[in-house]
Amino acid sequence: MMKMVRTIKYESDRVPGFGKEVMSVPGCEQLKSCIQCGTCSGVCPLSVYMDYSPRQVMELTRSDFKNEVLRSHTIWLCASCYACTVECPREIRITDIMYELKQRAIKERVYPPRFPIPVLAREFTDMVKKNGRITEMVLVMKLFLKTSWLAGMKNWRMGLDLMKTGRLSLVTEKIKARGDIARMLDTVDAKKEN
Amino acid sequence: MKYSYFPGCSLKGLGRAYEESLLPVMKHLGVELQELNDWNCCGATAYMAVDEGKACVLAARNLALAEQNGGHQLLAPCSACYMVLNKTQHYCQDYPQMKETVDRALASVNLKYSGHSTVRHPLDVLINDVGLEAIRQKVVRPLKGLKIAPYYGCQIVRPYATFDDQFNPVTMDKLLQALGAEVVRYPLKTKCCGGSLTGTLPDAGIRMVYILLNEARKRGADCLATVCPLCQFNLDGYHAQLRSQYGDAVLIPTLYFSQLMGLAFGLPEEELGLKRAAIPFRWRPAAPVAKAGASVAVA
Amino acid sequence: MTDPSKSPNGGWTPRIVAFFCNWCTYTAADLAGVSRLKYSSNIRVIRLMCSGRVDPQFILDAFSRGADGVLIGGCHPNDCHYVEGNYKMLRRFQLLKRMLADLGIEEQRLRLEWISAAEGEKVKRVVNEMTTQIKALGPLGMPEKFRDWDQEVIELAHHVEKSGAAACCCGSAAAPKDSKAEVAHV
Amino acid sequence: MVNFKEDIRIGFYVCHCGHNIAAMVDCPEVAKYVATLPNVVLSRDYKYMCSDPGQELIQMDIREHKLNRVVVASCSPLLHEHTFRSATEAGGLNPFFFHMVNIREHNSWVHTDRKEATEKAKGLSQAAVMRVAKHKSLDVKRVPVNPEALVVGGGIAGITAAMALAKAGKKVYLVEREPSIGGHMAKFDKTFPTLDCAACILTPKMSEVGSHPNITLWSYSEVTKVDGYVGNYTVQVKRKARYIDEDLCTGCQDCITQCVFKEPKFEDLFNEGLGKRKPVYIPFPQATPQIVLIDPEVCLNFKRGIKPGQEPVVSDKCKKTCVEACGEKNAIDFTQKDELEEIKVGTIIVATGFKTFEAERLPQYGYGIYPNVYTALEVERLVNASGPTGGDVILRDGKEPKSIGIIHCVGSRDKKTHVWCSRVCCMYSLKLAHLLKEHTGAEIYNFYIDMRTPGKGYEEFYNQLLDEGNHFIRGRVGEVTDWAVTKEEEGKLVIRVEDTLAGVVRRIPVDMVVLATGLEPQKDAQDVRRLFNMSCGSEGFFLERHPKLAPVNTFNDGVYIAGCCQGPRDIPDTVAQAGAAAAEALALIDTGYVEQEPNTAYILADCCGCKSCIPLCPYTAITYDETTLKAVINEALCKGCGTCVGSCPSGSIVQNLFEDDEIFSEIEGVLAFK
Amino acid sequence: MSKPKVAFYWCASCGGCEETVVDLAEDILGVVEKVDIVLWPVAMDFKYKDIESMPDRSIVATLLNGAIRTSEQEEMAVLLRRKSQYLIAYGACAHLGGIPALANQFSREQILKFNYEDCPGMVNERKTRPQLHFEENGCSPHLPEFRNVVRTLDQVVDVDFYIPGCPPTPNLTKAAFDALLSGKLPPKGSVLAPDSALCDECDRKKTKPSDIAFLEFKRPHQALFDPEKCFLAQGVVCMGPATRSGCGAVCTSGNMPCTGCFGPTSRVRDQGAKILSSLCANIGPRDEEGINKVLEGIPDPVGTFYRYGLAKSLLRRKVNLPTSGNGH
Repeated sequence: MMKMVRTIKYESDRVPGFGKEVMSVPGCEQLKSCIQCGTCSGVCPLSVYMDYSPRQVMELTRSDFKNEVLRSHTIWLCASCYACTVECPREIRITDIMYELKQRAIKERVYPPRFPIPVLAREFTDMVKKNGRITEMVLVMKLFLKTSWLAGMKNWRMGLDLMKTGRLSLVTEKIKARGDIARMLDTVDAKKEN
Repeated sequence: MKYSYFPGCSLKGLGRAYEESLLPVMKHLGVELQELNDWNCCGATAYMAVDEGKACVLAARNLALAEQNGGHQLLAPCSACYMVLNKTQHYCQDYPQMKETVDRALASVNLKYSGHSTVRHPLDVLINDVGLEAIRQKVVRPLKGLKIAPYYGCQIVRPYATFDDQFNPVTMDKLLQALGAEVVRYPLKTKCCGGSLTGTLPDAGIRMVYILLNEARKRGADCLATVCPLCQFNLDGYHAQLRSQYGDAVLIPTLYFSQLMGLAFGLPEEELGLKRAAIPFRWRPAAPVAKAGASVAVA
Repeated sequence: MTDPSKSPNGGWTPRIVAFFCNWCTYTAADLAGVSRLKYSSNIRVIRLMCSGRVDPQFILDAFSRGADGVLIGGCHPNDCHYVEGNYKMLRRFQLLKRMLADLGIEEQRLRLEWISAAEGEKVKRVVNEMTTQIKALGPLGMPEKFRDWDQEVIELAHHVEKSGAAACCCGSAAAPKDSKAEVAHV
Repeated sequence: MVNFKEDIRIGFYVCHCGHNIAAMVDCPEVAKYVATLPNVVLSRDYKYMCSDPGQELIQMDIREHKLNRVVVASCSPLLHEHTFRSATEAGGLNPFFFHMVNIREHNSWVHTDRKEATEKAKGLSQAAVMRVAKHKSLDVKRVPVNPEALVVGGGIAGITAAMALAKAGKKVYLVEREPSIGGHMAKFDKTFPTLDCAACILTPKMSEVGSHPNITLWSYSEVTKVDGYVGNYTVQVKRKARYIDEDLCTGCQDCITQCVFKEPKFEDLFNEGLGKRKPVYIPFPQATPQIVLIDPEVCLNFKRGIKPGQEPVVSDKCKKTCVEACGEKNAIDFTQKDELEEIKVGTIIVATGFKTFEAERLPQYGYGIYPNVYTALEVERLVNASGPTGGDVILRDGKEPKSIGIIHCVGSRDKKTHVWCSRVCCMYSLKLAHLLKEHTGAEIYNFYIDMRTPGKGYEEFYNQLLDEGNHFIRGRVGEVTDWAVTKEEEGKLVIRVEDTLAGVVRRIPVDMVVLATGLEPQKDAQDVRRLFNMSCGSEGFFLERHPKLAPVNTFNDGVYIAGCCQGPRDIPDTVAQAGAAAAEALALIDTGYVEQEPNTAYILADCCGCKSCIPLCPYTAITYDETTLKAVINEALCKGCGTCVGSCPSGSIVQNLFEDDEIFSEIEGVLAFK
Repeated sequence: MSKPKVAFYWCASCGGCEETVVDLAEDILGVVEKVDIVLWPVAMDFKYKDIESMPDRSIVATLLNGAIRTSEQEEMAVLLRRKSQYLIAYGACAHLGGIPALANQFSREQILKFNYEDCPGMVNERKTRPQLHFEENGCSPHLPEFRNVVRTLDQVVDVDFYIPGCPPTPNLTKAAFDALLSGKLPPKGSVLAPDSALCDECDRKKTKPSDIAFLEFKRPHQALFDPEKCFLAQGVVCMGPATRSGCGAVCTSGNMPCTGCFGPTSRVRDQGAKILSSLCANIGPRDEEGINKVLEGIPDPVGTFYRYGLAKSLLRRKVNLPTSGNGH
């Protein structure tokens, strides 16, 4: 059966001001000058899997289609390789715009439950705030615990490799000035609330 | 030559072979690395995704510590750290509001970042400060006959590095050639390795790993040389998944350039973390050739 | 006449006198106009044929008459329409800015820029930058300073007048009518 | 000296310039304010001061109100100062009793706050009113114009301009750097959209130039020095050694046939390096002049390893079969040296053309890495019947392509290379697509950002290409590589691109890639600009005096520009512009004289003779008079920069139009009002 | 008929100008014969009230030397202005501010602090400063106030003529007297000296090359000078080209460069700016580094170019000093 989805866009689908808001963020200003040439998609190694191409995400953002953009896979697929950013003929920092969109999606919690990327990001930040550093194996374990046990199990072979090569360490790395890290990060939060 | 050294979390974890090989190689070249006291996570890609401001603040603490140390040159071997530290410098320069956020956060812990420090990658230091000639002189076991695909990955040259070309970097090519190795033409040298996607969206990540390895093999490479702990992990660690997804494990080893340097310099093998790789690297250079006037370190 | 140091929209705003050479910088400012670039309105351009014509007296005179900043625009090195008038200005500028610093005028108040006829953008950037910098420095206010310095003499003139003597002649410092202060001495 | 007791009566006019000024400046308010200033007897605002009624208004007021000074606040003096000076003069005053205020380019167009802009206009106007009171009566000097002209550059622009002047009976020097005229056009196969054979339409013009009695054609020559001023330029031209006596060579080319090199083996630059030539050669069959030349870098008769810039040294190693072949004509002269010639001309047309973007700068497109990636200019030679392959499209690896990708905008519309659109690439890409299809029958993909076909018959040509079955993919190519993901990609060049119209990313394997490289300024454009005292735009093309109203004029009077040295354009536009430049030059020549701005300097009797000013004058106009022991300025040599005036330690030099007191008044004026 | 009354007065001055009057030598007798000197503090005793009691404009000419720094000097200037038909600024200090005006680079507080506290050799443990009023033994004397700014005479009162120089030369003084006595006076405000610059009467002019390009500047103590050759040609800053002539080139004949005491010509508004412009324009190097290297030879441009003229310069004073107020 064909699933019928409305694809035409009405004005009511737009969230006016969204594009302007994104373009006012440091690093995202150049989006204004996009000429939709598609170079970003052309060089993006992950465009293989994307629902919207990076170019489309740029235009949808500029045209205030907030929901479409924040719900797209594209922003999560971006691996931050910066190929688009350095090749864009308008010097649009596409990777940084992707970051901005990811941040907004996380803030508004518009991503599938147990979706690993935001979970990883959150675990990562929590660990940094707590310890000042990252212990990769602990982070990976937590990620699997919070997303999918099964996926974790599938990687048993790799775990074995790591153990054999002495890279599997579950001793948490911590810095001395942990209080400093927390204080600095809180300062940033306090500023935002003002 | 003296630098502040910022290992980053990976070099203490999955990428410890990088540190294990880099330190003796740098020492052998007379480069003094002083590890930054009580450094913290650079902020990295994951943090950037959540909060750019905080990521910059985290990075800036390390930059401030480096300045406090009096060392204005900060060596960051991990590509992600290198990029984030550089990005923070750029953002603080370009965006007053970011500088203000950073200054305020640092002030809360009595630190100050003036913006004078520079972030350097080991490749940059090796090529521009140490020089290829000095490196060539240290080579006692040339990597003759070894075909290497030089793989730079993304964040070392993009978007901030100025020491090499963004599309066609050549510093590692030259370095490997200086070691006596044969460098194969590898057009994927700056393609993404999949980054953290190998863990989070394996289908997407593994495909990229497969293309990279497969193409290196097609071009006759004996191994890949890399500059980044995450790249090394991705290219080395997923042979099981590769086999299940593509029916082809592509068992081609991936080494840090520093490990290859150590081999060529004749440093003791056990110091180079060669055993840390999942796909073993079995090739060894011929026995050392005594050079007039050069002392030979025999493993 | 309105107070020249007040902007028409209230509050102090810098006044920048600019000496632009006819061939490069003045033309660049024309180009900025034709391109409809927008920049702050604090600048008043005086056209000269060459930056080599900029007599340091003009700069001092502008400051003394109330300019908060002086901008000199000439052709890029080697591009002077008159071969090397711009170098002559550069040499004067090097000593003049040092002398002005000795006289308490901040370096940012005097600026020399090479702006070619094609660099309308640069006119915009330099004017805006300079306006921001001078805003941060605050007014130089030489006319007010002269008035302030001469307050002593004005008071004296006032005092002498008040003491019943015949009207005295007064020099360059004319007494403002509202001067009420009085000093008793001698 | 001006008589300060004279009753000064200033008329002030502020122009609305339609809405251009009036929208941002309250013109009546400015007029009202200026009316209150000393010496102002009349103050008006008017819609268009530069219009006839506006100018008549000034003339009428001068007579009726006995004005003796006029100030107009309107646009830039560089645009209309002359207009209003003439109006002032027509009203019976000396034209220099006029001063102009720029409240459009420097005010209404660049500011956003109407109140601030109005106040600024008042301040600038006050300055002008105070300044004009100090103005003096001055005389304009007339200088005759040398009727001979110089055209620099022998491409289609230079050829057209030189012919136009020559046909009008003027003597023209045409100087071309290369051994033959013809420029880029001579390399083209066909021209769009009519597909005329480029050689067929250009060659007759070239020979016409070569044989016209009014044209002195100096090929293989470069202008090295330009002195003087409008109407009277002295130009030094370096005539590079060809090692052939131009007067004796008949163009028989026997020397080429008889050269000791039996086969051509040196890079043939005319064919973009795709073909080979001998050390003695003629650039291409239709070259004008039909004179061979010898390349001392490779000719056996010269010593090897001579550094660039050094004089070639004859080695006498060669058998000199060429000399033998030349026989009694005796045209070959290995001892020839570069020669400098000096000519005097009144006007100069600069038509030095362009350079194509270096495709190596974008390694992601693989030029120089993959042999089957070509630039468009290479393809022009490749499809040309007299090109290196005789018109067969044979790739560098010897194959014939079955599929071809043409990438547009290479080095154009890109902030990292050139931001501008090169204007001709879309059309020449269509032309090459057509020619390649015609020659090979291959599948042809055009990758474009926007298809730009504004021109007579251009859009129709695009339609024709669509009908021919060419593929058009809207998307800028990300990369060209040789690594394969699928089987059909093996051994091919793979183009990765988003088809932005379909919204999908594609990998397209092709045999040949053509890069539509953009146009950029010549490498030495900055040197040429300095030579002729012109300006360059930020992108490096020569700057026209006004983009609309003076597109072929430069800021240096008497020097005009034509063709792609001013910006990318196609052949029809180039030819039209060259005609315009020639017309401007003709107008100047036929006027017979130029008027000189009387802004020269003179020295007062109070000069102490300190000689400080003497070394400052770049034109050596100032000398020391040994009898009076004072400095004197030769007015004829003075160009009016005023550097000596600004430097005279005792204030004893005066510059007309820019007297100290005039400028001090202006400073006082601009600061008297916010 | 009584002889015309003439007064001499001194303000902030070294006394050198008074000396010049004496330097008129036998000519002074001629002057004294023709005029009645009613006031001359350096030579004769007098009281303020003597002058105050004179009718207004009863003095034909007052030659006032010295700059104006104290309230007393100001009052005397005002008083003498009222009593005189012609007030003549006599000498560089009255004309341009002179050496005392170099103090315009410092605040009143800096000057008082240095002189009464920090100056080497100063013993003043209680850091006493001069007071305007004080009581002692039942008396309450008043002292003149030390002003913030050093002024030229014409910055305080209207001046009719200027006789330039530090000090003015006897022949200029005599010429001025002759003009006064004969009534052949130039327009008001004139400087009673020629209006061309010093080179006009300097013998060294002929040795100046016309293609000077300074590669270094030397200060007078750094070299032995050729007694014939133009100082500028020897790389020494000579203010001659920017300084009014009339002195007879006494300094340059004495093998010292001109320091500019006669002030600028009538066509120049700021002597320092003009000499700066001229010297700098003729510097050899074109790059910033090279230019600055040459300029190292002029370590103190203000003291060099405004040795006499700071008060009369366009800026008059270091601009960021504390401004008004009598306190501090």
